[in-house]
Amino acid sequence: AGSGPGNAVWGKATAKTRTVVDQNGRTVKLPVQVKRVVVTTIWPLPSVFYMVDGSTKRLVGIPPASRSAAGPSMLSAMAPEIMKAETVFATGNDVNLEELMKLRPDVVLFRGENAPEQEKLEKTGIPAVGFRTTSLADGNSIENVYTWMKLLEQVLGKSEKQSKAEEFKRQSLQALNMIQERVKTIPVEKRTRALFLYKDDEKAITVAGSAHFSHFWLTATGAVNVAADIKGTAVVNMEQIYKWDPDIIYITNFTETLPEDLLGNKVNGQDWSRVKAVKNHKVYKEPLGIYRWYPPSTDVPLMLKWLAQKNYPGLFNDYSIETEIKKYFRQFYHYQLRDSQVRQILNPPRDAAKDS
Amino acid sequence: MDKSTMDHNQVLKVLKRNRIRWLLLALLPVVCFLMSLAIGRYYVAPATVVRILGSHLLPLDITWREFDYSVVCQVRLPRVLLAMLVGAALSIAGASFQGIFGNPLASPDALGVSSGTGFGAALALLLFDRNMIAVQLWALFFGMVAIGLTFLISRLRKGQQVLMLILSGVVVSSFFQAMISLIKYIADPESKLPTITYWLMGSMATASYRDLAVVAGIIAVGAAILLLLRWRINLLSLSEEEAKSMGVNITLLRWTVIGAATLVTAATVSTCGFIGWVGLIIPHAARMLVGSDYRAILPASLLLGATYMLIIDLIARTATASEIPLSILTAVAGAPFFAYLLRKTGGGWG
Amino acid sequence: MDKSTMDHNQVLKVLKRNRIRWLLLALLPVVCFLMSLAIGRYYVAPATVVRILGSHLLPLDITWREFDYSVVCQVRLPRVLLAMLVGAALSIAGASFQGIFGNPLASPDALGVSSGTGFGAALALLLFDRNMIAVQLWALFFGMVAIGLTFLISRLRKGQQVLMLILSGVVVSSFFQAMISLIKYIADPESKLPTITYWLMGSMATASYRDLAVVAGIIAVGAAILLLLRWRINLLSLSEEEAKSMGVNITLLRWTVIGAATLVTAATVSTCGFIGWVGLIIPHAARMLVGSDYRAILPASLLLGATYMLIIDLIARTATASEIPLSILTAVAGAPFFAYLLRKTGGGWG
Amino acid sequence: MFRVQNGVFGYEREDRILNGIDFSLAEGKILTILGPNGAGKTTLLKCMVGLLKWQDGRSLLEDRPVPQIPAAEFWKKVSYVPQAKNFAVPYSVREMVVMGRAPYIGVFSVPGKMDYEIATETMASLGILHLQNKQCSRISGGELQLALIARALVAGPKLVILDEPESHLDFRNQLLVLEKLQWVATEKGISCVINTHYPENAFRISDRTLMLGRGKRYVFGETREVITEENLREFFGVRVRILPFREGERDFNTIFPVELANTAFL
Amino acid sequence: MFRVQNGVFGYEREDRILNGIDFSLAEGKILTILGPNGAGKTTLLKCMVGLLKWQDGRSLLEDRPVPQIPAAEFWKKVSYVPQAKNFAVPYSVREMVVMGRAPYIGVFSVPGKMDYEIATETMASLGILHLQNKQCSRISGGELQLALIARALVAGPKLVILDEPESHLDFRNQLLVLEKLQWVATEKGISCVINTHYPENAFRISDRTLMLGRGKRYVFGETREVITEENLREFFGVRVRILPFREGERDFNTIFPVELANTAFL
Ligand SMILES: Nc1ncnc2c1ncn2[C@@H]1O[C@H](COP(=O)(O)OP(=O)(O)OP(=O)(O)O)[C@@H](O)[C@H]1O
Ligand SMILES: Nc1ncnc2c1ncn2[C@@H]1O[C@H](COP(=O)(O)OP(=O)(O)OP(=O)(O)O)[C@@H](O)[C@H]1O
Ligand SMILES: [Mg+2]
Ligand SMILES: [Mg+2]
Repeated sequence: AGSGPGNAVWGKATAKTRTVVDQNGRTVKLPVQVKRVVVTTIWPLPSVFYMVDGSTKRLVGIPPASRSAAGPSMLSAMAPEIMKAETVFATGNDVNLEELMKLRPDVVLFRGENAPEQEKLEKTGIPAVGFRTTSLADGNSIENVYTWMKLLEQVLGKSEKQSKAEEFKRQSLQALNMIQERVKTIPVEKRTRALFLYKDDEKAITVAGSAHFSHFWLTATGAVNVAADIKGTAVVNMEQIYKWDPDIIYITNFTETLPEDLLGNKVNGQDWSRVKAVKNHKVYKEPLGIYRWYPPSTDVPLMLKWLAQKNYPGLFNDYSIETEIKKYFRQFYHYQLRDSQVRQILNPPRDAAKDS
Repeated sequence: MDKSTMDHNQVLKVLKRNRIRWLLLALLPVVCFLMSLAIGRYYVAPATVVRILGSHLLPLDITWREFDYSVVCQVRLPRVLLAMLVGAALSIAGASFQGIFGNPLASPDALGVSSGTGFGAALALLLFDRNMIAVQLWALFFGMVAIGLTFLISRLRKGQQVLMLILSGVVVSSFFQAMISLIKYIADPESKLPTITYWLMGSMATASYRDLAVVAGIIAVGAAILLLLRWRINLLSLSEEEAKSMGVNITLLRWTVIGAATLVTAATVSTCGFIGWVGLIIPHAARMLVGSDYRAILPASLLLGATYMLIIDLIARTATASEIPLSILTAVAGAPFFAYLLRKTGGGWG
Repeated sequence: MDKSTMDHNQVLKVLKRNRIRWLLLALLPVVCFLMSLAIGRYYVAPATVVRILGSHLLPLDITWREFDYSVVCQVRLPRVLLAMLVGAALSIAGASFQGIFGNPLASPDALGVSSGTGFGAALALLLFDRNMIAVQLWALFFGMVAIGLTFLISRLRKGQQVLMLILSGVVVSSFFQAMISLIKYIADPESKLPTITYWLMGSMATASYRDLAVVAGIIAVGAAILLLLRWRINLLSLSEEEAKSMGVNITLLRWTVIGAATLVTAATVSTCGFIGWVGLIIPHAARMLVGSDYRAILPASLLLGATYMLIIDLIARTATASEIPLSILTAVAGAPFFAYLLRKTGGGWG
Repeated sequence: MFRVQNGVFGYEREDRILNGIDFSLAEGKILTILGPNGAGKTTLLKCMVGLLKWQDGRSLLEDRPVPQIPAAEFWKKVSYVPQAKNFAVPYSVREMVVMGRAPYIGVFSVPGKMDYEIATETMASLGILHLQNKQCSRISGGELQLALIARALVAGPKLVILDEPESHLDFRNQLLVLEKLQWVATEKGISCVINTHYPENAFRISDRTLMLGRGKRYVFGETREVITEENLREFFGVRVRILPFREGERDFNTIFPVELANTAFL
Repeated sequence: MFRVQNGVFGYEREDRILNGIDFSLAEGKILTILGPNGAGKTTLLKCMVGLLKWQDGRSLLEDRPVPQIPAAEFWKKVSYVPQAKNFAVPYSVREMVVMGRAPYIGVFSVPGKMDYEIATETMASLGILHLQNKQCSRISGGELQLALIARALVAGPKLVILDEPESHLDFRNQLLVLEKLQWVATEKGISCVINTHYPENAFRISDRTLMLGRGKRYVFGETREVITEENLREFFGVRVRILPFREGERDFNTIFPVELANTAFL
């Protein structure tokens, strides 16, 4: 019998432990040294892990969807080892316990809302820390990423000095305040009316309404979410789009649709040509940085600045988003982006939503 | 003497009541159709709707806004037509299946057609991007493969033909359902999976004239065949020997009905995914309304199904800002009506 | 004289063949059970498995690693036991439903039990967090509500009882299915929806001793009642009048069977979601193996169902590194076997 | 031991088929019910045993009103053989016959060795033992009729009620069944009620006869007094000849329908 | 017009029920098939019309082998009435009877006015017109039998084949059916084949009789020559008396089974 995790002969495991409280309010005992971490079902977490730890070497297992998201993003460029992390133990929302145990993790990070998974992990005796998603901060991405970072820092045993969470929060709030300051004088009827197109294909137009990340993004940057009546994401019909008639449309990275599809009216059965945003050529694709920018990611301040510029080009012409991106990546990820990489971030390809 | 005159009067009364019933049944879809065109999330004044529709026949001045025209003609009209077609198709297919199997649990999926078609669509969605024509063709193709498999399995052994068919159908149907699960399992959960899931769930939201063009022909042919065979289906409720001794080629007849019903089912599933309840329940409702003669059940199912689907889809697209999935509405809206019929007639199977 | 001795020899031969068949049927699950404990993605030497199991009976030296113990005792054992229980339960419930309805399409969901139970679970998952006991209780409760509704609707009118029951079941079942769709529709797609979807899909992966404790008792009671009634179920295949004239209280008997089968179905669905195919197909397989007497069909379904589910779950957790959803495996693994049986016996319904 | 008092029944309220039926049957006696098609013979049998509910009046078994007797007890004493049907039931003849033992077998129990022995005996006495392993769906109409009679007898009833027991039977089997019924009645004291279309058979074995006509009329009495050329003509609309003859030591009556009496009858 | 040559059939290969059956039937003649239960009467009828396939030998209709005649044509000329069953079919008697017109109605067509008129006429001539709106599941056994016969006649066949047409019928209806058959045969030149358990009926109407026994034996010939006390005793194992008598101008034979002949028969 070796001495690795789980290898100890029964009853002889004497290693010292420490505790953290996870986002489900559970107190979890962890080994003092955490060397092998597995993320099971929470897709953005590996990129946050990179932010916190400066590398993903300690990540021995991640969900397949996290890996396919990493491919076209900057994460794979900054941390090539992420592409080698084990993914076979998980599919969708399911985990093969024995396969997970073969990875001998010191700690498992799972999606807190997934109660059956929690039960399952507890059986194995591996410490499992729950991270909550939308139920955590009401779509406030700043708060969301901040609490994730705080908890991850505890799990990884980071000291106060090594912590980046506070600096992240400070910069995010700074960006937010700057934007709020400038837009607050705009009367409601003059505000840009925006629509987040979550997905779009021939079968369904899916928009993101309130109680989803879109709402935070749009209100934070002074725009009006035309789909605020809708909770979460939902499919709507063309009639409803006509009724909203938005000034600007954002397309997320969860769909392969690009602005030119709408501008060129290329989707069968959907006539976009009469919609104001299309007429004015104001249709944009979400950038893709360390992770997709629509859900909470550690790129939050960048997303805010980018959105503000698109919503009110005249109000926010005092900074260049390209420069901001380079600066931010240097500061937080210690990575020097090439110009071509910046272009790639701002113009993600169609396949970014595809399996890599 | 006394008895026979009473009978005569009675017959007349029944005939009259029947005529009114059929008139109502036939008017319902027409009224609902017109109503549907005038209702939607985007308000177009009914008068404008009439003018827009009329402009195709008469040279009218264009007094409506840009959106008005595309809402009525591009968004609503194809969708409403598709809903009617699909409702009619699934109901008549269901009624035919119940007839030839003599089983109240038989539905358009009885022989694996829907799941085969669904599998084809899911596979095409996985393999190709954004090519809906390919999806429809693959879906139709695998619908046919499924029925072919059922046929082959049911022929593995001579015996009780109907039973062999039902059991083969169950197997083929579950097999393709498993295959669908497999595709969902290997599809990328962020991009492909939601599309496949949504597609299979059943929706008319993106109905276009192209969709209509593909299915209308197929459904018309299939439904026409079934309607023409309406009396022959009655003969299948006799014992096999009796039917044979009336010169009926049972096997041929049964497979003609199955073929037509399959065509019709596959066409609808390939256009708008699985739509449950309609094909199983509307035929029962029709039976309770018009009796157990398939000469009446088939047209009644057709009319009732078209109306039902129309109403459901109307609710789906207007009740809230977002589309309500059809699967939520189908049963909820129809269950009380069905329970009422059940109470009034007791099921109507003999 | 000649004829009767031949008969006698024949009878002996049949009896002998029968005994071997039953022995095989009974040994199968036992063998598969032991095998299942020793196989998994995480390698534990068979000798170690035996020692770990033995340590509960004898005071053995602890020579195995921490993970070995939790793999065998915490991960595999409850899961394997649950799989057997669930397979047995669904199969015997399915066989009973087929018996009392005399319909080869009847399945444990015939009366809306599964969808009611599923709805309860989905609702509980939506309302409460992380309280799996509540989920199970709500699921069971709504399973009972569903059967109660079916009962009430079927009583709306006197008539052909079986038909009324089947139709009521169809309605209640679709109603709760629609309600499940509704819950999925309003569930938060990022946090709740995946959990609900995953839960309903059916899996044994979360099996724990607590789950076992809840369901084992319920299933044992239900299955015992069904087994005891095995001969009475035969009587239900006679016409209603004939059965009555044998002193059978048809209504009571039917509802006892339905009650027991409901209990058993609801218990399994409340623990591991919808698991299709088993309850519909295994009874047919049993029928083809042992004939149409329910005295044989019920125990055969039980044994066959337990074995089948065990093997399926074994494949699900070992074939690839990730769990394969049960819904993918059930049909794929069983279909060829079923087709083979169909070919050999022709269905076996009379 | 069995009697019907003022029995009234109709499938539809307005249209009564049976009206004021009154008769009684002593232990070990045989009652034959005669009547044209659609007169209500089958209906009468079903009302007698409670499968249909009398709208007025009642049946009494051993002086107790039938509805008050618990089903399990009642069906131990009374067996009912419906008109033979086409059988979809996939059971062997033996299993079918043993089902007749149901009233004696506990709800949670299965037929035991004794039940099978009784079944075997009964099948042997009706000469259908060689069919015991055949499927009910694969025997001839007559064979099925015999199996049903065996099923009725295995419960050891006090009263057997049979709907057209000789239909589909050949000469030999008809005789066999009639003789068996007579033996059952005289030797075992079991009362029998049978429906039949053959007055000859009534003559042969029955003590009492109830002749049912369309339009709610009926006569009940000694067989010899009920079955007359007169009555047959009136109830059936057929001119018949009753020809008595002697064979060996026994007297027989053969009844021969000659021709339709008056075509305006219907 | 119809003949069977060397017909051989058994449900299981080894165990033949019919062996070397040979007979023929002329236009407008009636053939009766007699025999004990399980002898194979029903089987013979089914083989004749091709519902079961002869293992050897063949049937000829108007000198053409039956399998070579297209089904649609064959069933216009031949009608088959199976042994009466319990009907689950929820159709009215009128609809049931009109189904008999199926061979004349195009596959994509429904019965027209003429078809209903023929059905009405036929029902009237069998005296069941008053039942036309009743559900088949709600009429008595005898009424159903008449409806089935009506269904067979509406197709205007050249040959009608009936399995026990008089079972479940009362005196009057038996006479009616037999007379109708005789009328159909003599007036319309339609040949008839009937299975029956009543040799009396054979005497009354049939020209030829085929008596089928267990163990592959059979006799075929003039009715008068086949139905003898001797043959009945041998084939049925029952001692019968044939009593001739005269009534008005007509001669009748009544047949009376006296007792079982030898119990070792089975
Ligand atoms: N379930 C039913 N519902 C309505 N009417 C019925 C039902 N069953 C029978 N009848 C009618 O009641 C009358 C009596 O039927 P019943 O079966 O008792 O006649 P029966 O005397 O037994 O005739 P048979 O000698 O032909 O068997 C018939 O006219 C028949 O049409
Ligand atoms: N489908 C079948 N499979 C196997 N054997 C059968 C089948 N049908 C009938 N038999 C057997 O064949 C024999 C002849 O049956 P058939 O029905 O022809 O007799 P039948 O002369 O019509 O008798 P009945 O007078 O009782 O109607 C019987 O012994 C019967 O058990
Ligand atoms: Mg009767
Ligand atoms: Mg026969």
